[in-house]
Amino acid sequence: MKFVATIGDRVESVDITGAGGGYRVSIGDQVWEVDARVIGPGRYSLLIDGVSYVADVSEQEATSVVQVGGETHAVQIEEHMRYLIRTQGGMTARGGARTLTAPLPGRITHVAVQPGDAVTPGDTLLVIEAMKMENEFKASAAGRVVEVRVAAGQTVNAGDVLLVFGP
Amino acid sequence: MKFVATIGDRVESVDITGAGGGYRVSIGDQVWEVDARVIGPGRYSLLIDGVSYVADVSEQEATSVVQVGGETHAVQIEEHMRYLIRTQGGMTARGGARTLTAPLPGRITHVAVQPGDAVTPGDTLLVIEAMKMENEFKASAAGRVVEVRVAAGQTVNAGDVLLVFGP
Amino acid sequence: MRIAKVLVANRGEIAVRVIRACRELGLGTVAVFSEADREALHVLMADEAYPIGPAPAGESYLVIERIIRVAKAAGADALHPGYGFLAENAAFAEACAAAGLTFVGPPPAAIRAMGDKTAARRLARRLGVPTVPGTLEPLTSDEDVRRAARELGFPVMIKAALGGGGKGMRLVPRAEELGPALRLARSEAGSAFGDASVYLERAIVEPRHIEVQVMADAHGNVVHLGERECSIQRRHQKLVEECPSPVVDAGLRERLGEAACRVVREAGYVNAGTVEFLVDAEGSVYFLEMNTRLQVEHPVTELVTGRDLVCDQLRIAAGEPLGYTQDDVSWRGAAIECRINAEDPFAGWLPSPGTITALKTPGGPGVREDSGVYEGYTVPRYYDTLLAKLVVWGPDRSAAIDRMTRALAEYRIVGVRTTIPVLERIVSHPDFRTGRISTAFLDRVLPELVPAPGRLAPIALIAAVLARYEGLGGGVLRPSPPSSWRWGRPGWTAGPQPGADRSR
Amino acid sequence: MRIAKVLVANRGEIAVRVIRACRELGLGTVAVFSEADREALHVLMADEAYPIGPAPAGESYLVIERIIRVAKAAGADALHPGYGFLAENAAFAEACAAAGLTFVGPPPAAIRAMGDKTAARRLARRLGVPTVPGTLEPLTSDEDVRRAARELGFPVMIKAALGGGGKGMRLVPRAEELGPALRLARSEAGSAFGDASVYLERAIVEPRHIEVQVMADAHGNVVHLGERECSIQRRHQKLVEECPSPVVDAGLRERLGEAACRVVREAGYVNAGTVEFLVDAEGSVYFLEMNTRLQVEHPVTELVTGRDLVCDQLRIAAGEPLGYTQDDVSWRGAAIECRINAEDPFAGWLPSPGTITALKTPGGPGVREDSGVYEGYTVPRYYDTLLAKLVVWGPDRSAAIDRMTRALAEYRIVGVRTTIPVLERIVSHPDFRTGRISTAFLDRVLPELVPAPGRLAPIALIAAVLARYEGLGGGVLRPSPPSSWRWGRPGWTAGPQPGADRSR
Repeated sequence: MKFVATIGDRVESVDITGAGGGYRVSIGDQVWEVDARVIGPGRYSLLIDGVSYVADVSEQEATSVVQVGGETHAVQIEEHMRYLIRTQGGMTARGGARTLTAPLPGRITHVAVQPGDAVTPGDTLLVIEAMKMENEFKASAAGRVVEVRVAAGQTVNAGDVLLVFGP
Repeated sequence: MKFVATIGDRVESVDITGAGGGYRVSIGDQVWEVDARVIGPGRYSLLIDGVSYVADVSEQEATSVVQVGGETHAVQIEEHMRYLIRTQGGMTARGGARTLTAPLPGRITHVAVQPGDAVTPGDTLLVIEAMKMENEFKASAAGRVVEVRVAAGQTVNAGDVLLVFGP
Repeated sequence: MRIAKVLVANRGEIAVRVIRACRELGLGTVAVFSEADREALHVLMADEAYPIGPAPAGESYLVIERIIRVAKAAGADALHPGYGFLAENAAFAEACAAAGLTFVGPPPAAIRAMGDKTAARRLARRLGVPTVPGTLEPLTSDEDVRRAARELGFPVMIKAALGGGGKGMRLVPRAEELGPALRLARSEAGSAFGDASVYLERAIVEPRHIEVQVMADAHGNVVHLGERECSIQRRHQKLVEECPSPVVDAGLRERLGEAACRVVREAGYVNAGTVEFLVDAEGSVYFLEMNTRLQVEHPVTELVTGRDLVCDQLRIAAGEPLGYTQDDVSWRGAAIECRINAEDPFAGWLPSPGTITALKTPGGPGVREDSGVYEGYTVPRYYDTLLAKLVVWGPDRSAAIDRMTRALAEYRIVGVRTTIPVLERIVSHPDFRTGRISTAFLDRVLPELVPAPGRLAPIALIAAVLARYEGLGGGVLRPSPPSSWRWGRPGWTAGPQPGADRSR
Repeated sequence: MRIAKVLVANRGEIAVRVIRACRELGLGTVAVFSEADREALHVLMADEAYPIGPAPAGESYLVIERIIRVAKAAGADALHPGYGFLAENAAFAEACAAAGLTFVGPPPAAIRAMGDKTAARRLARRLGVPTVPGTLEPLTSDEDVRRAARELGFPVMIKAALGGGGKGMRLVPRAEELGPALRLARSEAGSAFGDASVYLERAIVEPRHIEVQVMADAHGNVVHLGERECSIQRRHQKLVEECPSPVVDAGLRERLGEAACRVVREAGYVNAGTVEFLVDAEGSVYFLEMNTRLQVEHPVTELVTGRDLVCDQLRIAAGEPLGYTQDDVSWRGAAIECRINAEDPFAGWLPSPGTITALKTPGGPGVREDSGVYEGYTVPRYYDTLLAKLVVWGPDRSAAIDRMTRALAEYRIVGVRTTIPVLERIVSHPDFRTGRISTAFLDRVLPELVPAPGRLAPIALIAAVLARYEGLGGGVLRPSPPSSWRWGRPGWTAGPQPGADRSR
C-alpha cells in the first residue's frame, strides 16, 4: 500500500507490504524489514535488524504523533492517490489569515492590544490564566491588530481565535 | 431494569435505574444510592454513602468476575424475563456427567487410572505438567472410571475432558 | 490525643501520599473533591470521599467551612492540608482547632509568624541569621514598590508577601519592566494567596537555592534532616531537587541546620517545616523564608535519611514525641527528584491539560514514584500541572543520576505534553553532572536542550505508516490473542536472524 | 577486561532487572526470546532482541549454542544468565569462555563444585560446617534410594542432586509414599536439570530457611551481606522473603556470614553467591547448599545494605575489585519481598496462565516493583509462574509489614489468578507479625487463610449489575470525555452529601 508521509520538512513516498507481524517498508529507495507487534492501544513493538523499539502512535486530527526512544515526531500521512488529487488540484497545504488562537483552555486575564494597534516582535498581546499560571503571549512578528475577539475575564477553549492580524 | 443475580448460593432480584453516574440499585428490599464512574476498561469507581470502592469487572462466559477491596466474587446475572423463561421451562442450571476436565493447558505426564478402576477420595488420577510444575490431580469423591480420554505425553487445553466417571 | 481518621484537604499526588501514610499507620482516610475531580486518584484511593463544590479551587479546595463540615460529618478527628491550597493558612488551622479537629501542621501563631514573609525576615535578622537585602514590610501601593526598587537598585525580585511556591514571584532586570512584572506578580499573588501585597529583595545573581528540612514535636524536640538542593527551577518553580546538595559539606550542613533549628525554636514551631536559604557565588548564605508545611520535594530527604516525614507529621500531630534525636539522623547515598508536570517545556512551559491515553511508569531498583494520575485519567485545567514525582536513590550522586536517566527513559506518558523530555536532557547535562548549577541554570541552558531533529525520524515514520496501514485493515495486526498460550505454536517471528546486515 | 554489551540469557522479571542494571552502567543490552516471548517485557526493554527458537525452554532458553551464536552475532562481549535456565550450568559457563564471552557468574569449576549438591555437602563437612544428616553421594537407582531412606528413617527429604529452586524436591512422611514421591521428584529433576539423580536428607521438623548473601571478586576479596529469611514457602518454593531475619542477631549473623565466606573461599568462588542454611527449633544451624547465581530474592538485601548486587556482579565480572570491605557493610531497617505468581493459592497453587487485562501496580514511599509483565501481556504457559516481585523497605520490620500490607492492597491484577490474596493474608497473620515462622508455616495456616464469604459481596453484586446494565445501554456511562476539562462545568456529583445516613 502506497502512502505519502510528511515528517518535519521532508516529504517521503512510502510503500508497505506484509501482514501478521512481518512487513517490508520502503521509504524512497531505502527498504526496511520490520517485525511489528501491537502491545497495547496505539503501542507498537518494532524489531528492525534486531534493534528493539517501542513506539506510541496517537492520531491527532490529520497528524500521527509518534513517541519513540524519548523523541516525539509529528507525521502527516496520506494515501498516495489522495495526495496526487490534492496536490494536482493545486490547493495549498497550509495558509489562511494570521491569527492568534488559544493553545489551551483558560481565562483571559489581560488584553494588551486593541484594533488598529501596530505590534512589533516581543510586544505583549494578552495573558491567559490556566492551571494557576499566568501565560503571557507576545507578538512573534510585526503587524497590525485587525480584530480583538476576547476581553479580560472571558474564558476560552483551545483553538478559539483571540486576535486577527493584518499587514 | 430488572435482573436476577446469583452470588455464591444466594439468588437476588435486582432493580437498577438512573443514568450518567447516579444510580438507584435495589437488591431484594434494600436500596442503594450509587455514584459510579468508569475509570478504565472494566474498572468502576463507586461512591456509596461516601465510601469509595474501585471494582474490576470482567465477563467470563455467563459469569461476571468482580474484584473489589481484595475480594473476588463470581456473579451470574440474567435479565429478569430470561430467568423466568429458563426456570419455568424447567431446565436445570447445572448438571451433566461427572468428568475431570483440564483446568489449564498443559502436558499429561502420568495417567494413574484406567477404565473400570474404582477410585476413592485422595487417589491419584493423573498428573499435568504446566509452567514447570507437576500438578497432581486426586479423586475428590468415590466412583468408577468409565472413560480415559488422554494418555501420558499428550497435550491438552483448558476445558478438555480427561476422565469420565460413573457410579 | 489520639487520631483515628484523617481528612486529606488536598488533591493530586500529595493527597495520595498522605493517604498511603495514613493507611500504613492504620488510620482511616477521607478525601474531598471538586466537580472536576470525581475521578481523581485520591478519590479512588481514600476510604471515603465527599464533594465540596465546583471546579475552581476558590469554590472548593479553598472553602474552609465546607471542608470542616465534611470532616465533622465523616467523623474525622484530624486533617492533613498537604501543600498549597490551605496548607499555610493560619485561619484554617484555627478553624480546625475550633471544630475540635487536629490540624496536622504547626500552630496558627507559627504559621502567621512565618507566613508573613517580611515578618519572617525580621525574625531571622533578630536571630543573627543573614537575610537578602530588601524591604522588611509588605508593600501594598505600587508607588511604594517603585520607590523601594529605586533604592535597592535593579535587578530586583518581586515576591508575594504571603507567598510561596514561586507564585507571584518575578525577577525584574530593568526599571522599565517593573510595571508589567508587578501587575503579573500581584495578580498571581491575589489569586493564589488572596492578598496582592508584595515585597522586594535585591536579586542575587545565579544563586543556589538550598533548604533545610526541620522536624519539631510538641515536647520541645527539634531536629534537622539536612538540606535539599533545589536550584533547578523554571518560572521560580522547582523542577529537580536532590539530597544531599553537591556543594554542602558536613560543616556547612551543620551550620545551616543549626540556623534552621534556631529559627524554628524562636517561632515556637511544631511539626515538619522547611527553612529556605540562598547561597551566592561566594558561598555566603542568606535566609530566604520558611515554609510551614510539607514540601513537594520531601521524598529525597526520606530516601537518604530513612525517615518517613508524613508518618512523623501524623505522630507529632497526635502528640507523640519525635522519637529520635539529631544524633540518630544519618545520611546514606544520594537521592534526586524530577517533577513530571503537564507542561510543554519547549513551548514556554505552556500547561498541557488533557487525557492521559497511555501511561507506563518506571520501576526496579532505587525508583520511587509518587503519582496523582493513572492511564485514562483526564488532567483538569483548574489546578497546577504536577502529575507525579519520580524519585531515585543511589549509593552516590553519580549512580543516582545514572538511575534517574534510566528511569526517565522508561517513563512514557501519551496524551499530554510533559517535562520528561527536558528532564532527560537536564540530568544528562555536563554542568548538572558536575554540580555546577544555580537557579539561573535552566533558563541559561534551555536553548541547547531543545530536541535535535531526531535520530529516530525514520523509525517514527515507519511506526506511523504501520499504524495507518493497519488502521486501513492492511496486515490485520492485533494484540496477541489470549489463545496464544493455547496449544499450537505461533509461527517463527519475521524478524531478521542474528548476523543479518547491521549497516545503518 | 572490559564489558560494553551484555547478552541477557533469560526472560521475565530477572531479565528486566539485569537490563536495568546494564543501562545504569552504560552497557548495551541484547535480549533473546522464544516464539512465546516475542511480546515479553525483556524484549521490549532491551536495545536488541533476537529469536532463539520454539516456546519450550528445552528448544530455546536452554540451547547453549544458539544463545552463544546470538551473542557473537550481536557483538556482545559478556553474558548474564540470571537465575534458573542455564545459570548454574558449568558447561554453559565454559562455552561462554570458549567463545570469548565474559560469563557474569562464578568460574565453571566453582559451579560444578557447588552444583553437585552432594559434593557441596562433603566440602562443607570438610570445613567443619555442620550439614543435615543424609546421603553424601547422588543416587541413581530407586533401590539405593529405598535402602538409604530406611537407614535414615522417615520423614525424609528427596532432593535433586543437581537441584535448586525447589524443583525435584519432595518431603516423604512415610515409607509407603516413597514410590510416588520419588517418581515426581525424578521427573521434575529430569526436566529441570537434565539429570534425574537425587539424594536424601533427614527431614528437619519445622525448620527455618535462612541464607547468606556472599560477594567475592577475582582479587580475593570475600564479603557477606548478611542473611535472608526465606521460611515462607509452598511446594518448597519461596513466596515471602525478608532481610534481616527476625531471629538472627548480630552474633548469629556474624557466625553464619563467617561460615558462608569460608565455604566460598574454599570453593574458589567468584561473583555473587548464596549459602543456604536450615535452622531447627533448637537453633542449631545446618549447611544446606550453595546457589552459584543471583537469587530471586536479592532485592531485600539490596534495600537494607544499599548495595546493587547486579551492578556489583557486572563490575566483578569485568575484573574490577569489589570496592568495599566487610566493615563497609551496614544494615539499615527491614525489607520484605512478596512473590506475585500466576497461581491460584486456594486451588492447590494451580498455575494460571492467560492475558493480564488490567494491571495497577503499587507505588509511593518504600515500594519497589521488579516486574516482567505489563497490562495486555499474555502470560505464556511454558515458563514458571513468577510475574513480579513486590519489595518494600521500612525503618523496622513492623513498619515494613504495614507498608507491604498497604502496597498489596494497591496491587490489582485482572485476567489471571495470582498469589496476591494469600500474600495479603500471610503478612497480616499474627504468627508472621511476631516472626513465629518456619518452612511448615504456610502449609499449616493455609486452611485459615481461605477467603471468608466476603464482606463486599453486595458491592460486587452492584458493580456486576451496573456493568451489565451499562453494557445493555442502560445509563450510557462512559469514561469521562476529554472535553471534561473544556469550559462548561460538569453537573454536581450524584453522590450523597456528607452526613447522609451511614448505617451498615
